[in-house]
Amino acid sequence: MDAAISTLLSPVILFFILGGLAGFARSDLAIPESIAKGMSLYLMAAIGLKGGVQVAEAGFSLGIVAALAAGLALGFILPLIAYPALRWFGRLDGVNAGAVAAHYGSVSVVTFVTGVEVLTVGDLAPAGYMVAVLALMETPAILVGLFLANRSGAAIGNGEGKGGALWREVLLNGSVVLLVGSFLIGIIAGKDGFTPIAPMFETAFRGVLCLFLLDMGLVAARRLTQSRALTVRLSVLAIALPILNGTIGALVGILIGLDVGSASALAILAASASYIAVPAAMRMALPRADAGLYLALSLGITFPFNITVGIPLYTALASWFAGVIA
Amino acid sequence: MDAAISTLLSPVILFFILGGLAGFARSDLAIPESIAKGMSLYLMAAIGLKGGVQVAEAGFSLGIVAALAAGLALGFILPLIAYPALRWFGRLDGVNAGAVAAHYGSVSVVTFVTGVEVLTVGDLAPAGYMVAVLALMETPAILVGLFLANRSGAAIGNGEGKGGALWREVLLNGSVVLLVGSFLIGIIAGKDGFTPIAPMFETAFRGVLCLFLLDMGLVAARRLTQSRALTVRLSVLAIALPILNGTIGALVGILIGLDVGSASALAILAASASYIAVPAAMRMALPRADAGLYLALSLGITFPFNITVGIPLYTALASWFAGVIA
Amino acid sequence: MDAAISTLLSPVILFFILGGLAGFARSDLAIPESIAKGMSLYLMAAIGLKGGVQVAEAGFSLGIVAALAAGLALGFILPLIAYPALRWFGRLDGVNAGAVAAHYGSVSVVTFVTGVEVLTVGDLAPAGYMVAVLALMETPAILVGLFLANRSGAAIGNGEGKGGALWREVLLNGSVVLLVGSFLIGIIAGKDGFTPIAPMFETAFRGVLCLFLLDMGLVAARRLTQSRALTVRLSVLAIALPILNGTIGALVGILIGLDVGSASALAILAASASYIAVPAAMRMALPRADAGLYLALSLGITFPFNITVGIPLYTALASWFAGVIA
Amino acid sequence: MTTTVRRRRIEVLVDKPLMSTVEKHAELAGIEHYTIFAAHSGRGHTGRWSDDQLTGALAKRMFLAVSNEETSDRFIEALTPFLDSHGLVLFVSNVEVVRGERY
Amino acid sequence: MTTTVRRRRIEVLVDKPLMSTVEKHAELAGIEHYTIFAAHSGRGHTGRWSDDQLTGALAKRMFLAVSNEETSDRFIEALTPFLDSHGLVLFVSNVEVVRGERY
Amino acid sequence: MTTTVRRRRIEVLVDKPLMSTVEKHAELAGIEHYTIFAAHSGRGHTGRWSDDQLTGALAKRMFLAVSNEETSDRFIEALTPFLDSHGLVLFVSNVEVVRGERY
Ligand SMILES: Nc1ncnc2c1ncn2[C@@H]1O[C@H](COP(=O)(O)O)[C@@H](O)[C@H]1O
Ligand SMILES: Nc1ncnc2c1ncn2[C@@H]1O[C@H](COP(=O)(O)O)[C@@H](O)[C@H]1O
Ligand SMILES: Nc1ncnc2c1ncn2[C@@H]1O[C@H](COP(=O)(O)O)[C@@H](O)[C@H]1O
Ligand code: NA
Ligand code: NA
Ligand code: NA
Repeated sequence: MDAAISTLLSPVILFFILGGLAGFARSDLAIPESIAKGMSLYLMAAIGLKGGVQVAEAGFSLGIVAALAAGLALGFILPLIAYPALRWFGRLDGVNAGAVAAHYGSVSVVTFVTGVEVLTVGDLAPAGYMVAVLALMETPAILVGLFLANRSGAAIGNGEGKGGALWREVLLNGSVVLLVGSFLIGIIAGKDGFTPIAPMFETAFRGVLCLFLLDMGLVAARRLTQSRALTVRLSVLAIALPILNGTIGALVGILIGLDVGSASALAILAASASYIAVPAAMRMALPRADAGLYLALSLGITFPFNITVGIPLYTALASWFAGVIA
Repeated sequence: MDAAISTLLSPVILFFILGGLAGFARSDLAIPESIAKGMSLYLMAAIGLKGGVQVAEAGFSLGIVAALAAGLALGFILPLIAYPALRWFGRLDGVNAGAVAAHYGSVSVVTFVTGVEVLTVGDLAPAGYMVAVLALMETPAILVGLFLANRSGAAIGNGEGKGGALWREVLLNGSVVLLVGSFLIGIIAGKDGFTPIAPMFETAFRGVLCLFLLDMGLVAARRLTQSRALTVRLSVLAIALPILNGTIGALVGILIGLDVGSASALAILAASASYIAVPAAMRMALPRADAGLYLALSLGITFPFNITVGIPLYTALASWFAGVIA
Repeated sequence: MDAAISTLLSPVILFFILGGLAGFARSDLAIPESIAKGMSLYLMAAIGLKGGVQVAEAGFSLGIVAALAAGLALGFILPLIAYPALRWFGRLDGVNAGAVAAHYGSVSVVTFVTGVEVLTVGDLAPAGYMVAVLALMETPAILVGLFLANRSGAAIGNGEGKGGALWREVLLNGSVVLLVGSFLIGIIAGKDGFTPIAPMFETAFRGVLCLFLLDMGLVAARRLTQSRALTVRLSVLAIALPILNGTIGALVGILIGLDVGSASALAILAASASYIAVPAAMRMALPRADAGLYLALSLGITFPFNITVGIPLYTALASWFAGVIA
Repeated sequence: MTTTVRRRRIEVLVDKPLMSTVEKHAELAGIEHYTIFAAHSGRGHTGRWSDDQLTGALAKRMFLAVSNEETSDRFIEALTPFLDSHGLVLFVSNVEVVRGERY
Repeated sequence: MTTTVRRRRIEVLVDKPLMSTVEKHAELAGIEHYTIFAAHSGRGHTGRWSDDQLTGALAKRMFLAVSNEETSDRFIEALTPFLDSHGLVLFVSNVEVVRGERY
Repeated sequence: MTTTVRRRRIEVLVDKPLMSTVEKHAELAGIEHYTIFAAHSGRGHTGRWSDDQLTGALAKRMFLAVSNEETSDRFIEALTPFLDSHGLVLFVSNVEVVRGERY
């Protein structure tokens, strides 16, 4: 409880809340899009590098393989849970349900980054290889979501978009490439190679995260107020799905033997919903799905929920599962 | 005198001069708009945070109330002095005189930030709560300026713009929200919460200020050369008004018992002219006023004057008043 | 050899390779243009400042004059070598040969910056005044290239563009102004003035360079794949010219008595091809020249070659010449 | 050949801080779909301007909507009082569209 | 006076991630030269949108090409099947150009 | 109904570094008011391009002015010699404006 409150009162989260309040009050506060994009790329490069350096230090372990396998499995399974909930409880058509399910099966880099910050402050720093799990979990859900949308009869873009462009979007998505690339650079460079660039990627990290979350608060509020298709039922799902997925993630993490910090990180990944890789792929493959809707759900509701309530919740669950099982 | 020269030779000011020279020579040197905007937001967040942390350290004091009240009063009174000068000496019509008066009654964040830097180097660091005074002084002059313009018969945008949008612009202006928000975050986080983000908001501060002032130099030169409505009389006022306002500010600051540093900061606020909050509000409420003109005066003349000559001048005045009164 | 491999494995170069690979694979990874431009300006300001501070420390020396004179001479002579090669071996017409020759006679700031990083790590830090040589070498080749193109009968823009705008572009080019300006500010401020802004301009430098080279890798790959006019012959020249120019530069540097580090820096300058100042000037003065072509050569081939292979090669050459002559 | 029908293309150049007025009247007049572009720079009766995101006071936007004659007339009528006070610049022209029922 | 000839101006509003479809069909139809503009924001059947570079999913582009009647008809024909599925907005109008042989 | 009059809409696609030539001739021809837009990317005879702010050499702008027939003819005439040498792309079309005396 105390931990949850101290999380809420850290500048990182307070800036997010400031952004959200400003957005709801329709203040004209706005961070230029290119700056926000730049900060987002910076955060990915930094988290990738740091994860790689940690793996270079810690060396290879069986835990890595187990975590990667678990992440991959979650990426394929979670959308299969979300889809029926979105169709029958959320009353979405097949195309939109498939598109939204893909978002919830995939992951949000910034939710992960914020979670790692919070866990590290609470002495539960997850293993460096969780960055690789993050990267691996970005794409499987896209494939499952498209499969589900197609089964429901959505001719994907008139046969267009199925081709190379879509596959490139899915597999060579910018955030995947940057995460994996920086991770590998971190492994190659190791601690010695990282030291000269550490002031940029480590010391400045939290400050940048503050400003980025300020923007995310603004964006989340805008998404929420601008969408037309948001219903109460869907809003309920945008909170229920991350709780369910986070619980599954925490449980799986503990069961495969991860430490509490890493299991919490896996829970945060499972609970988080994509807002970079998946929206771009859906726009290309399912142009008829309502982009305003899936962004309102993932960015407008799930993201703020995870940042403020979810992260401490999933951490508590992981600790509890660890206690029960031990 | 020595202090004035060492101020002029600090990299921060030299970059401003470099920008100004490049602008006048019509070099194609240009900093992307979004980068300039990003740096401006960064400076506001940083000054707000640092002010808040200082207030959290120093605790509440009666000086805060006195300074806030003085700032508020100056915000309402200064445009009432500027308006007749602009109308009769400056020969502006009522709408333009009201618009320009609002600029001189309000404040410039970057002039303040630069002033705080210079004062801090000279061991006259103003109190942290001056950031709150800065935020409070942004808006009153807008209301007074609009009142004056309206009295002169300017139908404000055909009855449009008087509504919610204008009030939102005035009260929830991005810079006010960011300054006040970061100030509050600084108070809540305190020194301990600030430490992890200090590398971003404290260590990098002066370097960013250098690059930002480089851009301001370029922008100031462009504003000055592109305006068509600038007259000698108006240019005289763009230097006389800050001197007058700065003198009033320094005197008021000393009279209400502020230390020399804080009184100098109040003088700098009074002398500075807005170039963010007020232009946006004027464009909305007084679309017939000449934006090129008010930006040429506030950004093209007053800002450079304050940065190079004004800051040391107002500091000297505040010290002198303090000596006379003590 | 070892040094060359450790250069290739430093994060700075690895990020460049990552960008190149992502670009060739047509990943949608992209750094916003304004961020890239901002980083480029930052790198120029930082290298200028640091050079100036070093000169302020080291004082004036005859080496400075010799290096400046050598740089100026190279700027005039190198395009005269490149032009016939481009015309007869490369089979370009006069206008395009002149435009490309100007690029190879001028310099690339980022190649220089990367070279200085690599040299510094290898304990061969060049003298601070090499920044002044860099600035001086930006423009002469533009004049020579235009002269060559004109001789071949290219009516420059119908008599337009010959006027003030072109001269301003050439002499007051943004990168020249920023480099020279920051260099002078560094000299004026000296070590004491630089200390407060050092966290921004020194500590963060390598980290920014990493991200900037990531973008350069993406840009280089795009230039290479989008150009239509690239031939095998021209590609050969885009590698042969920098080797030739670098060899000349290393030899000249050693002959005029520079230390190995500074001679290597002169070689790197000679070998590098401009992609900022010269393309902008050519677009203005020789609008019929193919911009896609000269950017493909300088950015798509020569830049990557220099960053990965050239820098260690020219350094080895300079060391070898120094040994032979000593 | 794909059949096309004639519709009206309305363009309005407007200061960024005044765009909400144009949008409000568009929606009142029944223009539900429109697109906005950012202008880069220009020249008007007060001289040269260019969008600096810093002050925001000089930014201009281009409002673009394609609609049928009736709706577009209603919109133009509604905007006419603001042409002078808000410094709007309004152009109308003809375009052909496929699937005319959507406009 | 400079002589001008009539050509067709084709404009297509398209989501950024779907631009490649438009470009492909332009090139197939024989439109070799075109220019693309970035839209800033707008309003459509799913409400207000504005380009945030972060998700990229809401960005829109304007494709612009001037070409002769024949080529433009071929292009419009080729795009018609995508108007609905890809949410394309397509306008055609007349322009006059100098050096008509280039278009 | 608001009365409108016919005016000419002139658009010129031009490389960023050559814009000053277009502006100079616009002002000489009597075009005092104009607006400039930034292009995002495109395709021409040398292949695909996109504006990278870094080199600046590939950036393109769209110059837009609405004016009366006489002024626009004068402007087109003045630009014709540069169409080839500067790679300008120039379109003219008809628009209707309110308050025609302003154009
Ligand atoms: N006839 C026109 N053609 C294109 N743009 C115009 C025209 N008239 C005005 N503008 C734009 O609208 C702005 C304001 O116009 P004005 O109110 O005449 O100063 C100018 O700076 C131009 O960018
Ligand atoms: N008639 C129109 N005029 C201008 N822009 C339009 C028009 N119809 C659609 N758009 C743009 O295309 C986007 C998608 O349109 P829609 O498919 O109707 O939601 C909208 O958000 C607008 O930006
Ligand atoms: N007919 C056209 N329609 C639209 N844009 C064009 C057209 N012709 C040329 N352009 C633009 O102008 C640039 C230069 O054209 P070009 O001189 O033909 O290479 C191209 O890259 C396009 O962006
Ligand atoms: Na998930
Ligand atoms: Na003031
Ligand atoms: Na060179």
